Amino acid sequence: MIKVLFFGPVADRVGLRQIEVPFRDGLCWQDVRDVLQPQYPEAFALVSVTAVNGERVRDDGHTPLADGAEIVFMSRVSGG
Amino acid sequence: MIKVLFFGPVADRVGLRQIEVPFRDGLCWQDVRDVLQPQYPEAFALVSVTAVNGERVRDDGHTPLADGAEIVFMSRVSGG
Amino acid sequence: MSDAVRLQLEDFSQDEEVRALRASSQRMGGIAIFLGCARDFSEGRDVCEIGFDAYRPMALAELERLRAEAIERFSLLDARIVHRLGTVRAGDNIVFIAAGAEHRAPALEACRWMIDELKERVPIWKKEITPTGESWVTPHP
Amino acid sequence: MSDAVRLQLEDFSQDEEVRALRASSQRMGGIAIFLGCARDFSEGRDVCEIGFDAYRPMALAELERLRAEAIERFSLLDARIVHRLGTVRAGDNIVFIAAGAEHRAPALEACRWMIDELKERVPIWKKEITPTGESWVTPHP
Repeated sequence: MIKVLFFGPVADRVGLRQIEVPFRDGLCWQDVRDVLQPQYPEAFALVSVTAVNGERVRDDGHTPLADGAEIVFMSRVSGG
Repeated sequence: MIKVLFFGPVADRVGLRQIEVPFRDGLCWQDVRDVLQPQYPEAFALVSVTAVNGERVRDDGHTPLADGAEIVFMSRVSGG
Repeated sequence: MSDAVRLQLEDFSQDEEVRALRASSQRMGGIAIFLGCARDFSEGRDVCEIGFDAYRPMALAELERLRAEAIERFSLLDARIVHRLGTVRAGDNIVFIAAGAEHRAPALEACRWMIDELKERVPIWKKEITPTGESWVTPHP
Repeated sequence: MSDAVRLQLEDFSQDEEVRALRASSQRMGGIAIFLGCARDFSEGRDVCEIGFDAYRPMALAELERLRAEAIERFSLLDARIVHRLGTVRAGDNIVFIAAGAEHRAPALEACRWMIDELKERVPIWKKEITPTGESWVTPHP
């Protein structure tokens, strides 16, 4: 299972703070995004950064995920 | 009477914190300096700023002083 | 003593934070602090409260990294960062950042760098709650 | 409430100073603070105490002017400056400067400007008292 978390304005637009996506071998974060974005287009319009397991991703989205990975699709941060 | 004050390292080298100089019409701060500097050459070697009545002087030292004026010959400040 | 980097609901005391910062070295000659607080007025609307949402584990890790990078980059003697979560009211503290160095220039530069970086990369989101509704703050690019 | 600009023998509380600063406006979103403190080590020598001498009336007037200029130049909502006199020990506070503005950039810039200007133009002189004697601090040009 892959856990997808939403925070702040993205969570408001998705209407959920967490979604679980079934794991399969070779699944990448871009695959997860490709599934979710059409369902929540307004939320994903805000997304500018993706984090996998608490680290900002720097790959092109095609590195395979491990089962149990945690993905966060984040809008621009506004703390401070 | 003109009051001349010394502070910090200048006071230490003069060995005094205050000197009084007789007033005469037309006396300027440069005249006062010309009298004191030969007496306290080591102290005046440190002097970089002169204040008259609490204001940094910006004139060439030839504006006449009023009786009772307060002059301070100051070394570079080091507060903060 | 409290941790040098914290996310917390409750307010903090600057005197205590500075005491903790200073305890790390007696060579500290300059401490620069940035304190962010909730304004009652933003973009022309009255703001009563500010609510925060955060991806907590990542936010804390990013703040720890920010502190370590600042210490390294500006040769600081120590640094501290405290960010509040939950809901705060107009006038309340939001964030405290302190940088201590032997001299003032690196302390001031590091403080500025830390708040600028925090606002760019730490996963915390701010919502303004006004008498007529609430809205997430859109960061200025 | 205490004056926004002070020369004093006793220590100060940052929490109190910040509270006073903030009382001037609820629009204050950013407060930048510089805190100068006595190091126990300067130019390779141990320093036990630091003594100050000041041309008090002029120092106070210059600090007042500095504050007014900073408020004007950086559109601050308020600013405060406290400088201690007398003798302080290693680790003690020497100077507190705070700048409050709606946003962080002017607060940070004003704080830096005030401490830089203070060190250039306010008639206060600092003496380091070490186990082997005392000496006036020579400012770096």
